[in-house]
Amino acid sequence: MHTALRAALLATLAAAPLAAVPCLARAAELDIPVLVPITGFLAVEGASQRNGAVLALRKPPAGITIKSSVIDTGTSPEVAVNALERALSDGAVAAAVAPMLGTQMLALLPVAEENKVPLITISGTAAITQKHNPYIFRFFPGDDVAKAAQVRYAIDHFKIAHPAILYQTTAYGQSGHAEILARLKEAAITPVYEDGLDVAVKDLAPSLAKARAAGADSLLLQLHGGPTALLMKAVAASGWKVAIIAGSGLTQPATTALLEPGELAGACAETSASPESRETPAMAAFVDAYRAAFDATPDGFALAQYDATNMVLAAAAQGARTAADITKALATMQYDGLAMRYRSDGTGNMAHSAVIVCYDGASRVPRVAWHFDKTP
Amino acid sequence: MLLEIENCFVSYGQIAALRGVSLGVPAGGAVALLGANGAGKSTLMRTIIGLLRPRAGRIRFAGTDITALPAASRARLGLGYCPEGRRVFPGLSIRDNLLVACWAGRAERARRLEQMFTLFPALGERPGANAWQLSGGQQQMLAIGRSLMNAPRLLLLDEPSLGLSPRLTEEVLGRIPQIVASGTAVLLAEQNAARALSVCGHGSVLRLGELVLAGPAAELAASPDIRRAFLGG
Amino acid sequence: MRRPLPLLLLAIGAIYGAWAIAHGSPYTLRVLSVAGIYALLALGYLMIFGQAGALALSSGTFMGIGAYAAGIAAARYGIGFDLALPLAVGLPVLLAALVAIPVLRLQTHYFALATLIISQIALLVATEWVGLTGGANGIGGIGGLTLAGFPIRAGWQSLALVWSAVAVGGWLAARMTGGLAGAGFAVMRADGATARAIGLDTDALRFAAFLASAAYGGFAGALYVHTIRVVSPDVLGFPVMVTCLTIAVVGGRRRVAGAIGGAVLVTLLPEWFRALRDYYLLAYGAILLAVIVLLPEGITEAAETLLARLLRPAPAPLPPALPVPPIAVTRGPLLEIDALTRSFGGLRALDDVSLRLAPGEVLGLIGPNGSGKTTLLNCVTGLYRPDAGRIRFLGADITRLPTHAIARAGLARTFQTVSLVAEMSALDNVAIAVEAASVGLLRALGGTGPQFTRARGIARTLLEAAGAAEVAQLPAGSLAYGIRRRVEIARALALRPRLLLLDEPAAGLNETEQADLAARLRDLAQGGLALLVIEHNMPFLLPLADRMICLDHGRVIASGSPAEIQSDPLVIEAYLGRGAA
Amino acid sequence: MDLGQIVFNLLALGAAYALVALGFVLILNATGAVNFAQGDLVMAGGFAAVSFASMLDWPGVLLLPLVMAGLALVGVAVALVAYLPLRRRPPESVFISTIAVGIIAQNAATLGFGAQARAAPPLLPGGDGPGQKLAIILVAAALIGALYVMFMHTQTGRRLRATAQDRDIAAAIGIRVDAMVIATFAVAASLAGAAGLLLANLFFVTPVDGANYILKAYIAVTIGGWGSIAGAVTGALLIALFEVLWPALPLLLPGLDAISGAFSQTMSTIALDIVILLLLMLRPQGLFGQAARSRA
Repeated sequence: MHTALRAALLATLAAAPLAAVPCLARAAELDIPVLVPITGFLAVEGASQRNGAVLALRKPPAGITIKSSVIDTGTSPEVAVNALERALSDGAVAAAVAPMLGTQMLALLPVAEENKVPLITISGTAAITQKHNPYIFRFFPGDDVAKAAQVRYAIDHFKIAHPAILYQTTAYGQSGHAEILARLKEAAITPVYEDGLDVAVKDLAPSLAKARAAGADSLLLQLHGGPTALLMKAVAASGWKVAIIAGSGLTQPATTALLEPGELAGACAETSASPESRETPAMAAFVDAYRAAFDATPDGFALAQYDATNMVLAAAAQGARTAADITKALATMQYDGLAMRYRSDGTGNMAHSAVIVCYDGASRVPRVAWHFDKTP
Repeated sequence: MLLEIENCFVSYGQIAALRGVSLGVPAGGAVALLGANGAGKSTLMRTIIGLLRPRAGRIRFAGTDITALPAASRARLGLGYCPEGRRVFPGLSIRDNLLVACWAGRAERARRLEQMFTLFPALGERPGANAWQLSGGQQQMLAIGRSLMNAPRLLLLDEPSLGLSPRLTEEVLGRIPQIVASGTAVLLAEQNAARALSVCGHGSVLRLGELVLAGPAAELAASPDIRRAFLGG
Repeated sequence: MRRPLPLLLLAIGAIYGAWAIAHGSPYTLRVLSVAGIYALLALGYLMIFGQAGALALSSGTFMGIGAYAAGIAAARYGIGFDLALPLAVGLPVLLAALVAIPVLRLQTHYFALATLIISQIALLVATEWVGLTGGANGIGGIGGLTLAGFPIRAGWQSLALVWSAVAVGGWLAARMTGGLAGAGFAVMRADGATARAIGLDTDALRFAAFLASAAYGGFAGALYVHTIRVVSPDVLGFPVMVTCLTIAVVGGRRRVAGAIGGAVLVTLLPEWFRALRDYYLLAYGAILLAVIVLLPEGITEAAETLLARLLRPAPAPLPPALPVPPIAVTRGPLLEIDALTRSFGGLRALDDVSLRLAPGEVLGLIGPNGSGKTTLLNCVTGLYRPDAGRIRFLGADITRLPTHAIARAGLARTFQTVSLVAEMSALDNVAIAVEAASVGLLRALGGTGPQFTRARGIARTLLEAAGAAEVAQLPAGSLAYGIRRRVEIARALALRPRLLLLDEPAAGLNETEQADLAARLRDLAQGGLALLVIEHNMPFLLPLADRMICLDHGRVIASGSPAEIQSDPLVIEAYLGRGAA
Repeated sequence: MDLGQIVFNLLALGAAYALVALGFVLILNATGAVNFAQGDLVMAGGFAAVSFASMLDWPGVLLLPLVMAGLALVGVAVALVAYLPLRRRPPESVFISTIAVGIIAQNAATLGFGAQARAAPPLLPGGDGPGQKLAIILVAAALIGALYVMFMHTQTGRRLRATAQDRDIAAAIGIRVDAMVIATFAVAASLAGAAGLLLANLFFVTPVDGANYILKAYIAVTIGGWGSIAGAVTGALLIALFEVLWPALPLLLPGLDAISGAFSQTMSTIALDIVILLLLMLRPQGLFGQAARSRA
């Protein structure tokens, strides 16, 4: 059957490798590729990252044109490395927006170092700034900041003494879990119950009931958005009145959209910033621009990546043109973004503040309850 | 003629299996199809039911040209096929193996089921048993019963005695006169030439894909050519 | 050369590789390196899936374990790629060996599920054992490739190292899937019972293929971790296994060229569509679907068919005929069966059956369908284990011996339905039985060319003796039924048996062929070979048999000379029917 | 949390899994091929429910027939594109063609709906609660029961089973084989659609959910006995048992508190894995599989 068609297909397949990868370099502009997960289980966060970066790149400073393309990194380190190499092959990259998945960042670090290209990311994973790599710049509060805010607020405000911890068995969950445990230990608090949940776990009632039976007075969550919503629903259904202090997964509009306002009542969560709370006029303007551009509500990830990208553009406005210039600028500059003031601590951590937001039960939009600044 | 095959050519890839075979089966008659293994008997059977397509030639059944019809349509026109090697549906019960082959209404289905249990009492003993649990002889009867369930005008029986003990062979072939008497024409492909000719009115002999001899059963049984080739005489 | 495709692919690959090194960007070089790593993984998968025919879902896991072994060695102990290789290859092999004991006997999808579950456990361990593996984050900061202490830089150096490994791995795989071992695999895939009955140790073959797949996976994992420079549970995930399976099926599941070509294609395909932005994976899915629908047997096999049609290669010449080594003649009882019993569920298929067979004797075994005749044959040849009773052959107890050992001891059989490998030539179908004891992956590594040639020479003689010399080079599947019977008997004789078990040898033969077969069997018996013949065809069996036994409901109901059996009322009642009396 | 509640949750989850596994086993029986896109069809069912709900303000129980009909069409398309062209090829070819279909479905869903989780409307108006789970159990049980009756006791069911066992002979007794196969894909996909709606209400739906469901279906069908319908349902319930009951055991048996680590979510997965391996050792043909399908 189809002999001719098969022959044609075979010929195409044989010839196709030769047609791959044409590369034409153009130099008179700033090349800032956006490498984020648009497919896979981190696609929601990746889309926020992309939108934040794209929004910033649309308004470059005067005299500078931007060349940028969005490349999907999926969720595997291999694809992320390919994506960065591909971007590097296409021209002189000034800086790259890099995925928030910690494992991918670990894989990108050596490539960035070999090619001397700065990576700007919002990955919270602690390990990425502990490698003494001068090309990594993290614009989201690391777990040491965010989890400190979460635990501190839980202790000060909710007076927790017997917390239960539910975390995801992913990079995000495990990294945050370790940090939560460390912060609790500092306060001499021992969790009464802990369980690590796979993202595919469906029925959360048993874990919840065990936490309750263990005498927990609060739930500290380190779950992705969907599972956070699932857990909130399960808590509401069980009728258990328990203090919930969640991770940033709860603050994503995609998460709260899954819940009735009543199911959110009283819960609090940490994040870098809560744009939809419109704390400042500038932030409100950002939310409106974002909505107009993407027909979606921005979350803390989008804002952080927006700030990060704008900081690179600010460096360019001050004359930085090459990757080396920008790396140097990012390492030394101080930048006032919408969410906070960013400045490197010497290892690439740029964000040193976090906020706690809380839900009043009437609206899906939280109010900012507390600003936390890590004192060096 | 109920079935008329005209000058049929069938091949598997480069190998010709049937070379210009013409054959007829009269309504209500029984024809024995004889020949060595590889002579093309099964190929002819499969071509008649429509599992193989002839490269050239025509097949007419009850006045209709069925050469281009798919197997399913031929079966519904009144062709019953009992394949070589039985091929009952192993995971279906005896009852379901029979019922599935019937296209009549519910009441008629039930009636024919009873008919089959009368024709083959062994099948009626455990109608709920799965077909794979049956012995070879029982499976052969089930396969014949299945091919009769749609009350075919012509029954194609391909090597029903293969692998059966002498006693079971006798039982199975012994049913054929009954089937013919009930008005169903039969085309019987069979190794056991003497026995086949004893239950059929006519016989045809295939050799290397060609029809070499045809005539009344009695004449063929007495023919020295046939005796030499098949009857060991 | 008889196989132009590998050469053609090699040429295309060399040109493309040279182009990539000369003009390719680091990105191209890296993607091609990754393709090479997947090629190694797929070469291992070729052994267990393509050759041994077992749907293993653990190859991705073996690669992952190799990656973790090398990654942990590098990150924790500073051991480089080359020094960690023994560990990265050895650990998956060790795991495969341990897992094989309970898992490898499972069939088809049950085997697939078991290997899948083991993969899931490995993934959970890697995720949860944070202290060792770094948990879900994995371990970063792993150095690049090294060789004998020298760093291999990313780019063309890595590409050269990876593809050198692919070349060596491909050559080894070609050895292990060609020659005697390849023919052994083909018999085993076609029908496991037949393979064992001609003396192939299929368990050992499958075990070796499983271990080989683990070794290739581990090696690929070590390369992977030093190329990607991070190891995380991602490498143990199911998507890696799906990629591996896709490579095998798209490339062509039995060909070395298929594993390599498939890996290159499947790795590059999504990259080619990058320009489509958000739609690139959609396009990848659509193209994958188109490829499998248009080239369902894989690209290499489709290309081979196409080339064969264009070039029409001539078949290999027949080897010179060699004499069949003689069989030692023995005296005394050959086969002694005592009180054999075997049940299936509640049904007693064999009930206290005893019989004796002397050298050169022809014993006819008759009985109604389902009376236990084939079950008896299966017990004697070790395909079934009897529940009770004892079988002795040449004075040795063989009751619990595996089938292949029984076959090698000199007990051969044929099957009710002829079971030759359809696509293999008649000659090779017989030759593989001549050298069945030499089939093994380790031996294959050393090369089996001379042995195979010798075996073909002996097989030619056997085919000539069986009256099937003229069809030696034709695929067995294309032969007429009667000829296939002869080839099957020649294959049984290739084991140089003392006893030949025949299951309905005359079924489907015409009178002339039956007479011819009877004459040949009588000659064999006069030469000292004992025969046990199951047959419904009385005119064939009666003159052939020295003695006969009739089974009914698993019990011996009559035994004696053919004349005695014919007039035995029990036999007439149960088997022959009144008409025959 | 008492035993009744646990059993309730278990049955609701198990019933939804059973629908997924059932669709898988139907296609397996009809074609001998593994439909790797079955999990993605569940995901598609979830999104179909989400998009129908955005257009019609109906409760799930009324959307269910719509979703099932819509997915039946998808099933027909899958049969035409990914199965029929390969029907005379080794089954592994269909693995890959359906994997490709899954990739297409997953990325089409991402493009059409975005990556974020969505919730399907509840079966009955009035939100969550035990009534919701009871409704799910009843709907799933009704579908499974109807399917069983259709399969075992109607002419259509007999023809489907006959087609599954021997295509040529089925054709030779008058069955239009390709039509039967297409019908099977339609039924299987509509079951996946029903499961998708139920699961998307209880646990949301995202474009990447398919992989998880196909693994569950594969495990359920294999452990139950390749091709057995009763086995598929049992296997699905076994999986739900370990997902729901195992982690809850310390609540039921307080004595187990001392080893509560053995009842974490991760350990429940490992416990299920070990049980599956042990089952395979003891019954290499699965729970309901038949050891022999032939007789000497």
